[in-house]
Amino acid sequence: MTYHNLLFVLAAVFAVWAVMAKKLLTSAIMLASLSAAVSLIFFDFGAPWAGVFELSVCAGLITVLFIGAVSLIRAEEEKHPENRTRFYALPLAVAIFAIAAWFYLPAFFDELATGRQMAAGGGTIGLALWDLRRPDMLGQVLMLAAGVFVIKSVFPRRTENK
Amino acid sequence: MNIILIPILLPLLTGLALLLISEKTKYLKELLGIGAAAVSLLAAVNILLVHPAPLHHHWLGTAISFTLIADNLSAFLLLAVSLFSLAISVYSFSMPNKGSAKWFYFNLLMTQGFAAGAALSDNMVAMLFFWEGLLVFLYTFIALSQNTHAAKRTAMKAFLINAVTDLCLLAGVTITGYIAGTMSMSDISANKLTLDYGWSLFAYVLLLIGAVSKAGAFPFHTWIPDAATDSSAPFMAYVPAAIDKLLGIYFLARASVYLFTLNGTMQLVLMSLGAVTILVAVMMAFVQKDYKRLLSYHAVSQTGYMILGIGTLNPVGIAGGLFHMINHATYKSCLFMTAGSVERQAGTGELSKLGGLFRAMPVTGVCFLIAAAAISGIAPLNGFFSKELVYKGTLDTGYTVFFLAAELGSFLTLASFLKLGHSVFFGARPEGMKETKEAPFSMLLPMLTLAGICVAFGFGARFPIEWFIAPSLAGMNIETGLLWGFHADKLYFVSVIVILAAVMNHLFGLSAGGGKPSKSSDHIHYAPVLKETYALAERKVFDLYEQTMDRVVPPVSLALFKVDRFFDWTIDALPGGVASFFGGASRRFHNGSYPLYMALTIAGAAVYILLAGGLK
Amino acid sequence: MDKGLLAYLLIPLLSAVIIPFAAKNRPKLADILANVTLLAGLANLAWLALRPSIIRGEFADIPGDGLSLLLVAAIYLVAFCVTFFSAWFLDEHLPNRQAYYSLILVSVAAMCGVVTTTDFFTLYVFIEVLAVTSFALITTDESSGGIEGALKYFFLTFPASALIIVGIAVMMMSLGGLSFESLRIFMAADAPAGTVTFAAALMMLGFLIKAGVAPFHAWTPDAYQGAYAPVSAYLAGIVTKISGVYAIIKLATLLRFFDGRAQAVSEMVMFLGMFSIALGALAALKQTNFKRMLAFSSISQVGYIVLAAGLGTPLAIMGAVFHLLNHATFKTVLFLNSASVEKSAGTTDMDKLGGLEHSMPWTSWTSIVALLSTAGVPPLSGFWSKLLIILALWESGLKTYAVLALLFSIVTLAYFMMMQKKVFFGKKTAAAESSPEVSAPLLAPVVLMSALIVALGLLFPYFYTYVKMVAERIIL
Amino acid sequence: MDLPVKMLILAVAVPVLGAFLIPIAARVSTTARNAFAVLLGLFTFLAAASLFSTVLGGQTASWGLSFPRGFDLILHADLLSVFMASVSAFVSMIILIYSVDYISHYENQTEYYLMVVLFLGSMMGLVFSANLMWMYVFWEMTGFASWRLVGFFRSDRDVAKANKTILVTVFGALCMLIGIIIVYFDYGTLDLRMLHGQAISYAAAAFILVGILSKSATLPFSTWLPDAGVAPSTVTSLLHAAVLVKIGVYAYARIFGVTFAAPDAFSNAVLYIAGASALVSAGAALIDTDIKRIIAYSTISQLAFIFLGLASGNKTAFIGAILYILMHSVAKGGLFLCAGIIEQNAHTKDINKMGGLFSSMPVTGVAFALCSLSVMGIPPFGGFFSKFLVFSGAAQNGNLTVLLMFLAGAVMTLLYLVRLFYKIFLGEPAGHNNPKEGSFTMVASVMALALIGLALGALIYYPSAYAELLTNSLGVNLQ
Amino acid sequence: MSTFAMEWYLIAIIIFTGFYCMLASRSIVRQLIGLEIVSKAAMLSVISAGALTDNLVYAQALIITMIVIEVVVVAAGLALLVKNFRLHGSADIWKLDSLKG
Repeated sequence: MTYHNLLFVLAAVFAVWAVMAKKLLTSAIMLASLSAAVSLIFFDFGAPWAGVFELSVCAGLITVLFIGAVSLIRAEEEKHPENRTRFYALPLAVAIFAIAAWFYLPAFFDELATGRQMAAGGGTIGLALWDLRRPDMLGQVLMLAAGVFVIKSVFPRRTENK
Repeated sequence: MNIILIPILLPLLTGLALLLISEKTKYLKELLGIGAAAVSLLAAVNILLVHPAPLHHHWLGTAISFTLIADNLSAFLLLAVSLFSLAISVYSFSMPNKGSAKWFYFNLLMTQGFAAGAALSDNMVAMLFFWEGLLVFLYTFIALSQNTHAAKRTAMKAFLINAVTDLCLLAGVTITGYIAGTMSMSDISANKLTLDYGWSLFAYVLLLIGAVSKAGAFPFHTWIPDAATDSSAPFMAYVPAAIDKLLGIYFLARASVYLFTLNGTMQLVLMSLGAVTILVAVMMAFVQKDYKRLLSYHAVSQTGYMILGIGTLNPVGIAGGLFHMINHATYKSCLFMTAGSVERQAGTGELSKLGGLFRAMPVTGVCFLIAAAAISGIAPLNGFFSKELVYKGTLDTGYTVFFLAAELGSFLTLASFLKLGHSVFFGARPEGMKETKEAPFSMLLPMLTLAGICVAFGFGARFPIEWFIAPSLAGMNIETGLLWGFHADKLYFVSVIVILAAVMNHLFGLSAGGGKPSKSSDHIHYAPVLKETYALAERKVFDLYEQTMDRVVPPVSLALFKVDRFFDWTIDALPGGVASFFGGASRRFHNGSYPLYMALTIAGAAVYILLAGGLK
Repeated sequence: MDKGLLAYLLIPLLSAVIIPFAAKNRPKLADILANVTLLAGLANLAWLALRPSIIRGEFADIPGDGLSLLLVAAIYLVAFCVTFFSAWFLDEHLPNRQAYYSLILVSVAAMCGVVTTTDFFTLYVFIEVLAVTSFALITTDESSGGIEGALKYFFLTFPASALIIVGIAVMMMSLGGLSFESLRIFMAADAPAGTVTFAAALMMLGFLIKAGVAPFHAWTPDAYQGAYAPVSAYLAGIVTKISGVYAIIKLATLLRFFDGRAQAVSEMVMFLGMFSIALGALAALKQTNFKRMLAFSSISQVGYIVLAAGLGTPLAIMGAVFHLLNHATFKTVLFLNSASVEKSAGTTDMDKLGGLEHSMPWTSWTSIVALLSTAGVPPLSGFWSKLLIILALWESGLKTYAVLALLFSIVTLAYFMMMQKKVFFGKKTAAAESSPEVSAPLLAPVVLMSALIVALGLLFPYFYTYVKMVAERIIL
Repeated sequence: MDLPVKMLILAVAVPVLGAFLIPIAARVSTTARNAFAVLLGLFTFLAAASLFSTVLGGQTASWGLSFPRGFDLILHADLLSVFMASVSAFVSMIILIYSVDYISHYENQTEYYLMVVLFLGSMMGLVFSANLMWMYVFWEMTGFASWRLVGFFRSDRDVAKANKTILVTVFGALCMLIGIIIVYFDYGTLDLRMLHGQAISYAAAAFILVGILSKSATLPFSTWLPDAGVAPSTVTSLLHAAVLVKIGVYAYARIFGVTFAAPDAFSNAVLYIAGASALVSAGAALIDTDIKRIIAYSTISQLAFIFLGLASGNKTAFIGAILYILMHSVAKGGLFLCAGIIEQNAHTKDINKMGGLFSSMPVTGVAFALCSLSVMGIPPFGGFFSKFLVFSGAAQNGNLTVLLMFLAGAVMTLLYLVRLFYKIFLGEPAGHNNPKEGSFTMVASVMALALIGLALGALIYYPSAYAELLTNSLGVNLQ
Repeated sequence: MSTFAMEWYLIAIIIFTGFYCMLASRSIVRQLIGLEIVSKAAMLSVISAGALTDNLVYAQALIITMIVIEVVVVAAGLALLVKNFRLHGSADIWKLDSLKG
């Protein structure tokens, strides 16, 4: 079990914790921890740009959004807490899945790995984004515009009603 | 234009022309009708004498042509048809109870034209065309003769019975035409069919049904007595008494003699049919209390003799059958005419209300006496000779039982006419009929003519046989000498016995019935067993038509209707139900539950990956 | 990415960004801007299409594979119909009017991106954009149904994104690239294709979920029923078709289903297609809500396209593309009709409607044209596309599928007849008396689309030539 | 393009396209619309009839429009199609004339005229199509028009029946499409002229037969026809008598009579199906009490006779069937139109509530009687000859069971028609106030049909010679 | 077993956890968290595949785009959540069953 794999296990543990946490706030924080673990994995893979983005955006921005939303609904959530039996079953389910999958998933993934096509590698992230994935940049722009309009649409400025 | 067309086209065209004439014109319609009938009769005589060339015309496609041939049999038949048409036309001139004069003459002329066509057609399809065409006019004739619902109902009954049997005839014709390879009767007679195998037997039986039904034999006769009550005397004198008998027996003879070679079994069938018809109808006739109704049962009964005669399959019997056909038409028309006269003059046809009219209506009375004697087979009138031939033919076959049945029929015929004659023309005249006068001349003339023919064909029985019947049966090598004149024979003896028995019976009946002639049949009517049987017959239990309509048609059609509903269910309710089931199941499934949907999606995805992802 | 078509993507985006600023205080300006933008695009397309050679039926100089152009035209057409309809339909005081048009324009841009892209990841990106705009569009009128539909749409289609990403990861690994071309070349070669097929199967699964193919259809009726009325038409008519069905067709052609390289996937897709046809049709039979019934109908029709795509022969692809186009026309008409009914009668509950043809003849007749086309009644366009699909199935020996697909047309007809009986075709009722025909501008797009249905049917040889050209180019 | 080809195209195009101009004419005035519709009918009839000169001269006229994959639209006028087109167009024209008065009492008249003319046009297209696919296309178009027309009165029940009508017939049509597809893949073409004389597989024949049976309302798909009697009488007349149910018969004649050599076992199966249909529907006609349903059942029963003629496999029967189509169209059209007059004036369709109507509506009564006689097959009406030839052919086929079934069917035909006539026109009046005779054009239309039935009997040589020429020159596999 | 297989095995477990969360949870927030978990796992698969084929730069380019998408998606989801909460006063997705049939 290498450090590398340990990070993956950590991520899995955070994921399970995020699901099982009693309070939504804990869940949100565990999700942030998961993001942090993922960004550590990125760094470990030698993908610093992805790691930085992950850390700042996912562990940061998204967590803030989550906490904001959670605080909005917390009162109601505490009034009607969820039946948690299903979540207590999660470790058991994960264990069963893990054991069942152990027998053929790794073998299957090995088979996948043997069919790989090595790439040339190299280049910088900027060039990769700009030269190879230029349409994606357009997509990002569209996505951001869409995000703005979604928020505008869902939370319209009400003047007449007031 | 071929003269052969005149007896067909002239009445038809005149009939159609009549429809255009206003109902208000006096005598024009009648005169037109009589004129057309007279010209047709002349043409018929001409045809009989010269035998004009056959007429061929393209008709139903190229395979079936319209062919008219005047051979001996058909020319003879045509003559008879034309004669009776003329007689009835003249008779009806002043007959009031015939419905609208325009429609009466229209029906009469159309019937005449179609009957003439049926007689002359050589092609079976053409014959069928004319034959079935008569149906329409049969219906209108009855339906328009009286303005009552009963008339309509009887018209429907007559129409349906004849239409159904005509359909049988149609099927028979198609099969005959198919197995013979031709529709031409003259071609088939050159190479007659046998009853060896199923199809030809089937075909003959179908033809037989068509023919005997037209002739009005048992069990297809039941509309005739009804029509006697619900329609006019001229109609009865014309259609059931004359035209239908002529055509029916004509075609029976055609089929049995010219188209098919019959075998012993079929002989037995025909003779049995004849004997049963004779007895059943005459038993009914005997107890009737209405002038026309009594006559109508006799019209049925006499058919039995003809069928019996033809059923013997020997030349004597067949000749007798044909002779009886023409004789019967003569005297039965005459009798119905007397009935019409009496009805017109006395105002009723009920026997119990009539009596002693001979003095008031001597000519009618004489005609009645002659015709009644003829029908009863009293020598030397025509009925006697034809019946003798039938008897002789029957005896020749060796089936004495049919002979006895026929003689019994003769006995009852005479007995019933004694009753009828006594009731109407003799005895005491009722109070209301003191003023009754003789019928007008236009009615007497045809009666007298027909009575005259009865006498003439009696004394001169050789002439009709020599002129008409023997040539018609030319192929059969009849020893014509046997066919006419008086021969010393035990049959005379038998007939005398029958006459005596009938007179005795009448006298006994009179005394039993309290001296009232109209009740002179009561001792038989109310005899044990017979009483119940008659009661049943009164309730129409033996009426094939009524029984079928009441007992067979409703359940069968209801069953078929249920089948129809079943199929309706299979194409309507069943698919609807199945669709509803699935639709309802789907509605219950799509219950809006998010976890269900999520589980479905994830489970579906898992199954998909396992099956399609190569994840072995 | 096809640069010739980039303008169709960028101009709506630009317009979408401008609208909130320009129309800040003049809500009507948003209508005008959106419509003008789309109309300009349509005019440009018309100008392209009206060249003599195109009119003669020679499509040699059509750029790219021809499919992108065709679908761009369809996108613009449907979007224009919807915006034009919306301009008169929207409530005067709808607070998010500007955002509504911006979202539509963004989604038009995203759809143009989807149909013009040549790379799986880019495809994914645009599909996500499309999904995000759809969530917001559904809730435009802030009704409870809209929110519910949007949330179900959001969460039930999300697994698709993850699966597509995993598929992309596997494909990147086993193919060394993510462009369509590389997959096409790989599949045409004779190399063992196991891992690539796995990747494609995952992506295909994602697209199947996005397309609402049974058993992943559960979100479809809820989203369409809950959605704001014109948005239903937009979603059913084009959005989900582009985000899911188009991708399925594209993937099917790239995987060369017709030569059996990816048989397990092909068979699975065909089975799911058939399953959708059956499930959608049967479920629609007992619906009482007009829009929900149309949603199930949409599932059923998507089934036809997916069935054909799963078969993947050139003829089947022609049928699928043609049916996709037809589906866009007739489903738009029907959903816009339902919107008209909703506006006029105030409800889409069919049990409360009846005899509307007396007061709304245009709506009634256009719905008849559209439903007949859906049910495949000749000579309307739906008939020809279904016929091509069934011929393709039969040609490949899949006679059971062909017969079943054909016979489910009768179920289609049955539920539409039920709808006609309940909504339009009948005696004048109180509901009909109180619901007058909607105004002419609301009818115009519906009538235009109906005319197109008839025209596509009657000009079948012309479109056949085009679609054949498309099939040849994208398969070979 | 020479004249016959032009007429051929016009015979199809004018009604199909003209139908859609009727709403525009309706904007001008009601009279203009009615006149326009009648003119369309008249023109169609004349155009179709003008082709007689071509086909009788041994020529055919063809016109094609290329469609991909061999689905070319081919219009082809030969003896059979011209005959069928003329008969349908003629009866439709009469119906349009009759409609001018009849329909003027109701709403939705414009749609009515549109649909009737569209129906007529589709029928023209159907009979002139020499390509199975286009036959199917026009087939469905007629189904659509009939759907609107059956639901004309718009009550829930009407619309339910209309839906039943279209669903049953479209189901059949889809089955037929499967059959067509089988043929397409067997021979690579759907051009009937090229398929002439080929053998057809059982599967294809069976599937096509399902379509035919459903359209011509034969067991087990028969009951939509009586249910469709909720439509206006003109429509039932148009649908039932003249055109719609004849589509199936025509398709049978076209596909199995003059194109493919149908297998014997297949023809035998058709005979039994038709026999059962004749009996079952005749039985139902004796039970039902709704005048239009009875006539509809009668139609089902009579169609079975046409199938008997077509499937018997010999020329006599085939000629008979062709004549039967003609005679039945005229007579049954007349019956339905009479029923329309009665229904409209007596305000009921229940025959138990009629009775004794003859005195107040004599002309209708006479026309009804004459048409009934023609249907029964009583001479001198044309129906006699067709029935005779059909029976004759059945006898040649040598199948006694079938012959007996049809004999029973013919007997029941007599029974239910006589019952119907008796109950309506004679019988005891049952609580009605002697309804008036119909308007002049309506009565004239029915009388015209009745007299045409009579004239066809008198001039039987011409139609029968035509049918024989048709059979001899086109028939396949007929003895 | 290679590292790669191990990585992907764990990724599968994380995905399983995420889906389990979406299946079991009533709260829309947890739904979103499950969704986030799944997409994290998907990102890990991309980077792992990139690393395996020596294509990390390309993979990073994809991941950056994916992160942008993720943010917007989560923002949209939360917006819907808030709107739903304002409308119904609850964040329970299981209660949303008014659209059915």
